[in-house]
Amino acid sequence: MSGIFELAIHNLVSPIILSFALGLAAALARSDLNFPDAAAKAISLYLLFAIGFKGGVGVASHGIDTTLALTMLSGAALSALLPFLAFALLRYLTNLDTLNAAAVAGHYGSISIVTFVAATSVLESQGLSSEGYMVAVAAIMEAPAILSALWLLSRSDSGATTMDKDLWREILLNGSIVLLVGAFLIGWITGEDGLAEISSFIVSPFKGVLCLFLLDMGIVAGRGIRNSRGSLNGGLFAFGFLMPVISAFIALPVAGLIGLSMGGAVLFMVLAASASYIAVPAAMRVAVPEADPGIYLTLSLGVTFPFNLTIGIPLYVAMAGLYFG
Amino acid sequence: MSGIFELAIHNLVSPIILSFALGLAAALARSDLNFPDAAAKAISLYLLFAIGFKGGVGVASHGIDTTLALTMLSGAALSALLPFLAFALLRYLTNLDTLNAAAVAGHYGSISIVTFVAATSVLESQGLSSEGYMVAVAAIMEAPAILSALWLLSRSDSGATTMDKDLWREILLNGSIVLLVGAFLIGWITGEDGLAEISSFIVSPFKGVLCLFLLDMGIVAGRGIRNSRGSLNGGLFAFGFLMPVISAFIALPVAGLIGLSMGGAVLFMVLAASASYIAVPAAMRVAVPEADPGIYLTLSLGVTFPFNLTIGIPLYVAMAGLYFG
Amino acid sequence: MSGIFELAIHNLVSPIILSFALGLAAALARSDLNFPDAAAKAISLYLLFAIGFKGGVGVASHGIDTTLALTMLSGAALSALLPFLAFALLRYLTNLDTLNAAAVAGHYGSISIVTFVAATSVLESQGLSSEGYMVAVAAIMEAPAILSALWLLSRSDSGATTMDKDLWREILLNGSIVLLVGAFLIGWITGEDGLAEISSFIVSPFKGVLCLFLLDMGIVAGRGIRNSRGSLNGGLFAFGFLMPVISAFIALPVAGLIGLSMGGAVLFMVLAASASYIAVPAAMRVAVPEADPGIYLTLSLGVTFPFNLTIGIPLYVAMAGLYFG
Amino acid sequence: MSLQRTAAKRVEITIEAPMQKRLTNALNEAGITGYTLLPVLGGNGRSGDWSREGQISRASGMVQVICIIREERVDELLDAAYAIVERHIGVICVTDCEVLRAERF
Amino acid sequence: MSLQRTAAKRVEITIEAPMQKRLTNALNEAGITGYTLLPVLGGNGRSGDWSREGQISRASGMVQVICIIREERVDELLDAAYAIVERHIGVICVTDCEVLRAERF
Amino acid sequence: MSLQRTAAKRVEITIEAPMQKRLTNALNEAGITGYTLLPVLGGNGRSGDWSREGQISRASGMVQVICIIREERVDELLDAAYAIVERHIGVICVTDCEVLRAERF
Ligand SMILES: Nc1ncnc2c1ncn2[C@@H]1O[C@H](COP(=O)(O)O)[C@@H](O)[C@H]1O
Ligand SMILES: Nc1ncnc2c1ncn2[C@@H]1O[C@H](COP(=O)(O)O)[C@@H](O)[C@H]1O
Ligand SMILES: Nc1ncnc2c1ncn2[C@@H]1O[C@H](COP(=O)(O)O)[C@@H](O)[C@H]1O
Ligand code: NA
Ligand code: NA
Ligand code: NA
Repeated sequence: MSGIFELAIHNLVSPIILSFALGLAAALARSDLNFPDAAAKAISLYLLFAIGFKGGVGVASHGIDTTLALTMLSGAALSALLPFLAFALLRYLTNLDTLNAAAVAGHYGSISIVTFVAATSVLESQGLSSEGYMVAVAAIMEAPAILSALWLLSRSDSGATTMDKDLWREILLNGSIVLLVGAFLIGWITGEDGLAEISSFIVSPFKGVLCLFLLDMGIVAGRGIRNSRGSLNGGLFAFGFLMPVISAFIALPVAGLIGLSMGGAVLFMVLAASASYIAVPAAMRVAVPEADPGIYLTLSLGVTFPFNLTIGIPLYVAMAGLYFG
Repeated sequence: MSGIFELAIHNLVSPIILSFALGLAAALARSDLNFPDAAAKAISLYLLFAIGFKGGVGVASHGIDTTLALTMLSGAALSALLPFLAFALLRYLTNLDTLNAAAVAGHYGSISIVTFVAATSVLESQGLSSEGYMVAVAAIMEAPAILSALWLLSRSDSGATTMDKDLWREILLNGSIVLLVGAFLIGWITGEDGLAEISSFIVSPFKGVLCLFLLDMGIVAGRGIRNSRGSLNGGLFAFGFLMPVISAFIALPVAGLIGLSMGGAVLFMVLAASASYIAVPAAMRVAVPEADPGIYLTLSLGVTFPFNLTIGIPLYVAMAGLYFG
Repeated sequence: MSGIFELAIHNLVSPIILSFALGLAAALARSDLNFPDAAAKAISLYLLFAIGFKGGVGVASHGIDTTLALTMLSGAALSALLPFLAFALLRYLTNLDTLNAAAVAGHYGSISIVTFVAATSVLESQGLSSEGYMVAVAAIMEAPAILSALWLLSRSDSGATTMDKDLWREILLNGSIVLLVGAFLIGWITGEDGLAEISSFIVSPFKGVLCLFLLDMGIVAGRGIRNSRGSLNGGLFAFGFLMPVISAFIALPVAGLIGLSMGGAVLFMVLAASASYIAVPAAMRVAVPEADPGIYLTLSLGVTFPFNLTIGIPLYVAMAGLYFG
Repeated sequence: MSLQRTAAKRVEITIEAPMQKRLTNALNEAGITGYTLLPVLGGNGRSGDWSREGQISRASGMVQVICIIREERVDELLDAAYAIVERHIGVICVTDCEVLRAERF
Repeated sequence: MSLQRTAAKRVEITIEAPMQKRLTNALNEAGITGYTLLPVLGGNGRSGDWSREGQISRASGMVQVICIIREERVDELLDAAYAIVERHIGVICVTDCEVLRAERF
Repeated sequence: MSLQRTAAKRVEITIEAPMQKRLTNALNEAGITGYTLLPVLGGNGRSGDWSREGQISRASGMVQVICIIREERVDELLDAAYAIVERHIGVICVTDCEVLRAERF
């Protein structure tokens, strides 16, 4: 067990986490430190491109193993099913109305790519390898949760929106997914040769860029927390910590059954455990404008994201260690 | 001949071209993937600085050979004369009015620095070296074509604008030229020592940055194509493919006569073959607002640019190979 | 003595200085070359993060020596006292009214982090090492000068603003200070291990990024000079050159007494000699809107900054050389 | 001689960014094809305050759609816009104005 | 049936960026909680011209605060705003307008 | 006591970015030295739609020039502006407004 704490501590004093903490602290202290939105967006494009590309190269060099299709399927299924669990848990733990509960639930089925990226960094520093196609699994897990949330909403009597064609396009062709999948394909096609050409752009400076990005995420999360004082209560906080752990706990045996490596299993757990703060909120604003972003954004970005970053990831590594060990 | 195809294929599966294709596909599929304009501009500043600097270092280390002045002169002459050829070809192939034909013609005399940059990448991967001062030649070829276009316009009866002082300044001191030439001079002055200081910024990550830039170019080109459906017809498409090949065909013997190396000749051909989509459109908006950007921008950015990137450059390498071989 | 000139020349032909000169020339020639403000801000965040982090790592590896507290104290004292000297000098050399003189004086007590960064680059290329905590000294020297300026203002009869709570927060928690100090702490905590993880982001490309930043600074300075023709007279120019030299001259023996290394002494002199163009102008806009930014910004950014960059730094190195030699 | 000015209306719609495309589509369908989009830095309203810096997500952020239109078409425009904006946060504000080149509107 | 429109005022305050927070705080204190911030690229006035590009410093740059408000509260707003803007450069401009959903203002 | 407000005009000119300098120069020459530039994200008009994202080129993109001016000088302003805008795409819109500190305009 002491391994968990050691790993957690080691994880906590990495530049990545500390950068997030710095951003958080700056925002809570109401410093005017901030990133221009164009810079934040540019960095996120870089991260998506790099992580997608490296995933594709991974597949190119290690080949597609038989578990690929299974992982994809299970990922999609988890993304679609976890919202139901989240919804039930929210109804039990909190007094959210159907509308807000469904909106929050959608976030927890979907994924956070930055948490995924941070987890790959931790795996690397642990010397654990993972399947390159986990990136593609991440991409496939973004959308199904949104459908489940909309289904939950349609059952409530509050006249929630039915899906329109535009919303479909926005969900399936949203920039993050397209870039992630596209870069994955480019990495797959060009393989190690392609990587060699651009690795001093997408590999060497990667962690440093991630630090700056997490600094910005910290600022954003801190402002969210500051602005939403009052909209989160104890029950919601409990949900924000419990739900990821439960999701990871469910994902672990699935990963084991599919036959993922230990590294792959950790990433799969992280995908299950992380909550969306990009694709799903955008869809929810359109589909359920009545739901309060102060709840779902703060919960996923201000509570679950930092939890996963600091405690969650080392915990999932430890859980996988026990399972695989 | 099979060399061309091999090179073309090899060229096509490079991360650079695939990134462009990804952007194009995303835009055509109406994904919301896009780059903040500040990021796109920052990347283009980086590319101009890097390519200019490296060109200057090239001159510093290999010295100015006697062909420099000749290449400059021939470049300027080509830039000034190609618009007349383009204008004639347009009148023959299409039903454009004088105004639009002159505006388009101006674009094809001028140059595309990104095509130039992509060509230097291809040369590098082929192990072909080239004269460092080709960057300066690129700079000198930007403006003369604009004058020719304005002259063509002044002959039409449509009351086109005469040059005013502001337009002159804008053309000659436009940011791209100033940065390219300035960085060239800095590279020249500081030489290999200067390069050593900053090469891990302007050399190592260069290709990766280029990928992201071409991704954005693909998005822009794709949107242009989508928006301009209808304004381009078969004749215009034919022009967009033919004109660069003809220009390259003319530039090749010129390069040979001047005494450029094979690599230099390829770059010279690429400059002749590429069409402007930054400096010239800006000048045309001011001087001939009646001309339709939907035609000239789409043609240069949506047709000729991708053509050069994918088929053109390998073709010009092959042509130069036959000539020099 | 010839060493100064050699160093000055060597300094002048570095890519960093030449980039600044290029920006300056472009702006003076009224080229439209410019950086998107988001890009300029992003670069400055990068520089602050990198310089802070490296400073912290320096402290982690060499330990806190006994001079740390002394340097901090002396830095704060210098920052607080130099404005009085500047004020007196301005009253003697120029005909500025109290309001503007106090505003200008505040700038010269505070510091310019970019000048500091440029000086570290020069030290590096000279093989001179310096104390890592000089970064923290830089941070501590930002604010005291503002208080002195406000005190000077409060004594004038012009109804200057008293400090309000918001202004306090803005000064002490302004983004630059928070990021610099935060990154310093992160570097300190994570030490050489942390640096190893992200050095290909914050160390290798650093100088190249600095070139682009100084290019932009050159543009900004050039525009400032162009726009403010008329508001600066001979006396002000003289002040802009004299004040930094005097400050450095005062700082040198202080550094010697404290026991700083020669490199540290140079940085201390540079801090004393440099003038703020970020934190102080912002505070002055709020506290003394009647003072003219055309004077204080142009003086600090258009006169003293280039002076320090080109002549000042080599001069201070030479002065320190004589003192320590 | 002074230029001919014609009375018109200036409609300013402040709307969430994810709804912008839907709004302009609705305007296009209603035959209203002239408008200008302005970026919005931040704001405050019944649903709290926000600022563009500090948005990780497309979900937040607003834009302004400015539409200059002949008086007799304002109701059409407002109907089309209102159908989109109805359930969403944001503000619609109509001002009298005069335009040159009236044939364009 | 056309939508109900109600007369209101649109107040547009162009103000230096470092003063923005103070202005919106003053508005909030005066009970005025609806406004929108627009970025400003540049401008020209008695204190010369400036542009966002070419600003190294938070010290310069301006923003626009747009506040749509019921007619009877305009004076309150102007008083609150004027106290902040008084010593500073910038412009305050008030326009008649009409709003939908008047209960919001 | 409420602040003194004076009637004025607010002229909003939406114009292509490459023409901005020419427009403001023309305004300066006509003695009109107060204006504010706003960025424009995108728009739609007779010449089709465009958006700032997806512009590789300075050739496209628009800005808004907002000029608050005394009523008696509006015609001067419009004449100066119209000479520049005439052959170009874009829109000019004039609104009645009131200003504080009227001596500035
Ligand atoms: N009275 C107002 N004047 C100007 N803008 C407003 C006003 N009320 C709301 N807004 C804008 O509309 C957004 C949403 O407002 P609300 O629907 O009240 O939450 C705010 O963030 C502001 O940008
Ligand atoms: N007449 C005006 N119309 C529109 N904006 C103005 C006007 N006068 C000043 N401004 C804006 O207010 C800023 C400061 O003006 P001033 O206080 O005159 O220096 C300018 O940079 C413009 O952005
Ligand atoms: N009716 C309108 N209302 C607001 N902006 C307009 C209108 N018509 C045109 N514009 C703006 O002016 C630009 C050029 O319009 P046009 O000259 O019609 O092509 C458009 O892209 C819009 O930004
Ligand atoms: Na999840
Ligand atoms: Na050409
Ligand atoms: Na100083």
